[in-house]
Amino acid sequence: MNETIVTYLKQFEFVSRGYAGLSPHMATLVSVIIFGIFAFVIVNVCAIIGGLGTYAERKISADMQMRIGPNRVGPYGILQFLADGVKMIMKEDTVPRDCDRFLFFIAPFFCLVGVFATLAVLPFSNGFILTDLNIGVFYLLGVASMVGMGVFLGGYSSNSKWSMLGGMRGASQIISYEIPVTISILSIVLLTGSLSLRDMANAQTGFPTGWYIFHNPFTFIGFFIFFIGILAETNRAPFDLPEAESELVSGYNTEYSGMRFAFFALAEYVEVFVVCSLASVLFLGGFKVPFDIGGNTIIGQLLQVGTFFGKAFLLYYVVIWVRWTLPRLRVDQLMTVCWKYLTPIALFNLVGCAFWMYFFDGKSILTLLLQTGAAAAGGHH
Amino acid sequence: MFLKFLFICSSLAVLFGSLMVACTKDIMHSCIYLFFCLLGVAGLYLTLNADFVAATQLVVYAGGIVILMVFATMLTGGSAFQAHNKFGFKKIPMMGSRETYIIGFISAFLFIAITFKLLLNLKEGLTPLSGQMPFETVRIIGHKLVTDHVLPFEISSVLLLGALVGAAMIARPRRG
Amino acid sequence: MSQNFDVYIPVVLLMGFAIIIIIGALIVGRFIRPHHPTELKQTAYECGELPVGSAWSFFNVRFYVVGLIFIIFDVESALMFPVVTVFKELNSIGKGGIVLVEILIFLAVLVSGVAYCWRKGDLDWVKSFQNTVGNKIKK
Amino acid sequence: MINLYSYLGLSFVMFLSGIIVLVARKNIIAMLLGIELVLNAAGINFIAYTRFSNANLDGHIFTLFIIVVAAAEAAVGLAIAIRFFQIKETIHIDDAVTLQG
Amino acid sequence: MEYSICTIAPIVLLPFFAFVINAFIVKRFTNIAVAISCFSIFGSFLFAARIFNDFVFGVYSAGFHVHKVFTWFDISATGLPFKVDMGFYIDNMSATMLLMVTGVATLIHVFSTFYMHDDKRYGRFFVYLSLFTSAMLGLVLSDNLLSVFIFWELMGFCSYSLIGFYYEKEGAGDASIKAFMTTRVGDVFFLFGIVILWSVIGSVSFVEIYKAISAMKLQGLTVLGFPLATVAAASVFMGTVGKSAQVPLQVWLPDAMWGPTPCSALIHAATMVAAGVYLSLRMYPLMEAGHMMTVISYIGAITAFGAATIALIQTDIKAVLAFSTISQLGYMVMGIGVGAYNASFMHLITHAVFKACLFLAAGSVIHSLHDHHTHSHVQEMPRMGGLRKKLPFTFIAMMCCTLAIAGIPFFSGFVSKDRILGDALYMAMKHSSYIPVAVLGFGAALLTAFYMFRMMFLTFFGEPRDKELHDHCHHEHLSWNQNIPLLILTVFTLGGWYCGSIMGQPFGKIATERYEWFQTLIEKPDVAKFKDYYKDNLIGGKTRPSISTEKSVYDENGGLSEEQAHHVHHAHHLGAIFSVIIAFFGVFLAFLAYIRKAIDPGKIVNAFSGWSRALQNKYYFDHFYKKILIHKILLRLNNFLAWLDLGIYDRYVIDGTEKVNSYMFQFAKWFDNLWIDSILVDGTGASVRLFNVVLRTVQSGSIQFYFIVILAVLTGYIIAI
Repeated sequence: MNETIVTYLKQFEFVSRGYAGLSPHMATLVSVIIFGIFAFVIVNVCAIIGGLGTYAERKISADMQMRIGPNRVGPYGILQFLADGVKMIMKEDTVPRDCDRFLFFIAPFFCLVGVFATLAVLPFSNGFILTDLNIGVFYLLGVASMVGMGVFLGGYSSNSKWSMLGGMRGASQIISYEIPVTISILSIVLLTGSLSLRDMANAQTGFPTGWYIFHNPFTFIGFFIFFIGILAETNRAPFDLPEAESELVSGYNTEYSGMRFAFFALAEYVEVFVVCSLASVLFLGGFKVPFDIGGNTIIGQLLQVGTFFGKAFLLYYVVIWVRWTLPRLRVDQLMTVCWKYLTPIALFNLVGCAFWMYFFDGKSILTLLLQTGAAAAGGHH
Repeated sequence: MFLKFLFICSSLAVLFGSLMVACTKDIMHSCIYLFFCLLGVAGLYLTLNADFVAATQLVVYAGGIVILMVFATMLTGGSAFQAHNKFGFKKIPMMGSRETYIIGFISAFLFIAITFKLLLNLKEGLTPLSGQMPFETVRIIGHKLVTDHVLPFEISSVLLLGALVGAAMIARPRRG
Repeated sequence: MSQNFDVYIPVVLLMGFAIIIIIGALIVGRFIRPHHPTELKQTAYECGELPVGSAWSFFNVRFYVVGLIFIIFDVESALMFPVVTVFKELNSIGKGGIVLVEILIFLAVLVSGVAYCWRKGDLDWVKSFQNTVGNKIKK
Repeated sequence: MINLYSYLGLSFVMFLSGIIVLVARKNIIAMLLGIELVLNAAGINFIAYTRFSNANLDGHIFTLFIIVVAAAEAAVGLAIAIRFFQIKETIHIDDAVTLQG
Repeated sequence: MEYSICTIAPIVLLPFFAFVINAFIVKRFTNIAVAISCFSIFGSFLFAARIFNDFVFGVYSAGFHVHKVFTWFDISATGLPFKVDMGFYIDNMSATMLLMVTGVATLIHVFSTFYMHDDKRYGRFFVYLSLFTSAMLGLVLSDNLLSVFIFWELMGFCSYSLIGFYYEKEGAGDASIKAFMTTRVGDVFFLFGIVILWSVIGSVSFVEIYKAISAMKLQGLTVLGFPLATVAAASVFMGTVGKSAQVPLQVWLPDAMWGPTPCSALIHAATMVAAGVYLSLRMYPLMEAGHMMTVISYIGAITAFGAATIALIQTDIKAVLAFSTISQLGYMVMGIGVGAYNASFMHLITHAVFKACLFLAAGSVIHSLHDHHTHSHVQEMPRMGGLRKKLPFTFIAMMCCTLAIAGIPFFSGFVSKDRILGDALYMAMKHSSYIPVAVLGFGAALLTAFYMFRMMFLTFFGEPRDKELHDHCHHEHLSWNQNIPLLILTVFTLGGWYCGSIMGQPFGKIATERYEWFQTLIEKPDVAKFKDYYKDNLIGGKTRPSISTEKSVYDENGGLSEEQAHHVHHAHHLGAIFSVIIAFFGVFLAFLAYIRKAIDPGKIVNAFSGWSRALQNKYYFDHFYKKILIHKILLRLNNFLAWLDLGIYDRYVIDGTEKVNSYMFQFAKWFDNLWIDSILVDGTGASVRLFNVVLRTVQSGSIQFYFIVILAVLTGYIIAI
């Protein structure tokens, strides 16, 4: 059955008692309000994470380049993103004369709607999921594919050559890299037997030994394919060709200014967070805490949320790290990497996982090693 | 209540989108309206308890087909291409531009009205089965795909193969 | 019944939030941001040059071929999802082998198509690029 | 109240506009959009009948295959349109009259 | 034991896929294609071996079978009660048959890599072999007459292609057409039989037919005054006659030797001709219901004896084997006729093994004798002799097989043939009408021993008669694809594999129980057991042990009462003693004639010159068909029709018409000038031009216009209904 935050809250007696006295319509209304509160919280948290992402990016890059980075606004410059936001909203909103106004207006919606809708299924903890759809990861893929459309439309509608090139590149890159990502996810679905993200996290354990990344050799390779894929899907370096500033000015959002530009940037940074947390859920155990400390209590949930965010931020750090370490790929190399390396390997992984399931009945490689070890030891006695 | 809300939103998207596809001049805008329309269809599928099909609709249509459409639009001159009537009234009276809409509407309406009248005759046993539907459709679809419907499943891969090879051959840039 | 559909409320809510944020920010911004359009400001930025012609005309078929292969794989993955989901269940009742064979056949057929495209050079960005350049020069 | 006829009505409108697009618009790609509309209308009908008549999910599977076919059809159709454009430098449907008697 | 589609279907599909793949790659990658063929058939062999193991050494009893079906088509909605379920039907008999076919075919594939290696169409041969094997296996696994018929025809086609494999030679082409046309005669009857059965039963499945027979559905029905069961049984049996080369349709088999020797081994000895007998065995209840037993036994006996006599004077080594094949097939059919179901099937298996071995050995001999003058291989026995030293392994193999076919104790042929003869003797003791059958059967046994040993002596013993040929023949070495298949087959010519007793009869037994698997497990289909029978679904559903899974125990009396069993045993003992004596006598005669030269065969031939000429011409069957049936009857019919056409029709009708015409012409000329030219022709032109304008407009080439027309027509159509 689909778990939502409301069904989780109904475990507590006062909530369920309160629900019992409501008419169905009122119950729905109350649910909407509860959902609204939590969704609002999550959206804000993620927006702040996205904002902090820009800050982190600048700070980490500064660190790597032996600079100081933003340090004026707030302690260690941590409020820089707020200042940027305020600056953005104060900027003039120019719209190119020759652009397609309708599409120019609508393009940011695609990006932001697509990214925000993915937040609905992220399992922050065992109970704290907005909604645990049983087609969770598939839904996430579907909604996230709207971003590609937004990028393309942003590039197209500006009627500028750089934007157009960036948009085309962006769209084709996003859709191309969706394939290895999807196939890597398929192999995890194969191991879990469910599409729900919470089930996937729950099928793993708190210790790295139980994570899917160490489940078998195929998932180990699969994690790296997934990670490379999400880098490209979020237009992060070394795959930031759609916004390659040395070639395309700023890529698909060249003509956007002020708040409209801010939405693209926000969408991008939130998406990075979303895919990082997705990677952590699929491969790194998600919200699982070692020994399941805290259990199902509030403390436990908070610990799980902490673990979740910790893993996601770790990956976020790696993403930024990669950006400032690796040079950008050429566009032909980009396509070669996707279609000639990642996709065949991902398909091979999928088949390999299926065989693994078939022959070893879904046991992880560590379990198998331990079993053989135990058997061998038993044989000597 | 939420069901109704979802239904109303989706149906508005469907109605608006599909009518705008027909009525917009700019092909790129048509694609976007088609996108809305398809999103609405996905919403309708959700209200009909078909969550997996709805997600497939999103993944394939929203993420795939529409993008392909806009790519193809770009490759064929984009919105710069303005459709105008080449034959004009004289040769074939039916192919005028405004008249086309009128005649198209009338003939289509007639055809569809009659077809749907036939469909509506299938009334028996059409009470909504509330609560009886299995909610986890993806599992049932999976089971069906590997047992009863395994042949269409395999053949669809052949269809996709044909589409891939054929389309790649047609669209491939050629020498000379 | 209605309880079941409640799971979709956050989806709609989040989409609504996104739309509200954009529209709200734009409306709020309208009151505080300056608005002084000039002719030059409103032209597309092309590194300081005045733009020549429309941007909406020149594109290469290779983008389409990429989209094409993508959509085939997209559909393939959409069909694979339910099958893969039930694989574990069926494997536990001993029908894993037949499903495995089905998956293999399905993938093999598709992979043969991709292999064809690979062989024919549809996956090579540079090669098809050279071809088209050659075309243009010959013309 | 939402019943079968609401869905049938919606698919009616979708089908109608699909047919109108097919008949009236001159752009080949626009006609392909019309075909997508028609296919989706059929899909809605399938799902609606599945929901309102019987409990087995064959309709869902049929719709799934409709989507598959639509994808294949769009891929090939658009490829043909692009090729046509490369040859004739236009995608006006009235230029595709090689079979004229 | 669970049987799923995955464990049954590969038996047919492996060779079939090999055929499909090889058909494409054989030109480029001949060796790979050959390897694919060989390994695919070996794969089928493994699957078949598993099934055989389950059925024979598993826990199954005689009646057990596995039946998996899916509906191929069902047109019962249209009012015709016709529903065809395709499926697999495996019982002990088909399990044994499967093992035999796959095993023999595997060895023949291996041998072919030796025999055909230098042929220019080396690869294509294997393509045909694969298709043929898969068709044969499909036939064995079929659960209904229609799919039997499909595979039957497929085998006919393969046989046609393989007989005409060397199509440059004129004889090969003619022989292939002859084989095809002759079997076609039988097939037409067979199809007719299928249609008759369907019209009554509404299904062509074996199980449904058994059901109908047990429910007495066929009784009281007649076709043109004959009882329906008899007509159906006779028609189906005609299929057997055609395929298994029985009198009077036996003429194609000797000519089939134009094909390469391995294909003769596979098709015209081991498997395809056995298909006819197999069909008769499957349809045994129908034959019984149609009271066809006497006719069948007579046809079998005449074939057995007649073919044996012809074989006496053949000089071509393959021809001798061909006629011995016909003769042995006659034994099997005779066995069916006298009710020796078990023994008949056993003879099918044993014969397949030793006949395949004999043909392969003959192939080995032929291959090693190469005439350097004509650049061809030698098949004529008068040019052989003394090959024993040169070809030791081939000699061993051939000797064992000859012993087997001659019916010498301890060898498989004795066990099976002797049981058929024993039953024939028993029937003859019961009904005097069977006496000629028994006499012909024993006579044929004598002749078989004689001509087989004649062949052996002429080929391997004595002095080489063609010195040059003999010297050119290389000494044989043991090689994996030349001798090993022969020796493997040789091992299975021993009687102990099929029967636990020394003599094949209930006396002199050394072991019973498990060694008597053949007699225990293969029994006549008991139609009463099929009364309330339902089928399993192909996919999914469980295999239901339909009758029982308890292992049958060996019953010496075969279910008969003590007294009856005594009579039967008595007859059998008598028959065994007779046949042993007769076999040794035949061998002794051959020894006298060809080793000791005590009897001069030439003298005997001169003494019976009329007979000998008749034998040379194969009892004038070919003459009859060619001279009388074709020249006298069909050609006369042709001439008569030609006479009707040329003499009557032309002279009177045509010439008379001409006269009338010349008068008409005057009138017509006038009419033509005025009416046709000026009014109709010009008018038509004008109207065409008029329509042209309309049609050009309609045929605009514009898709959208067409679309509107389609919509309009559909709308009109829907309104109309």
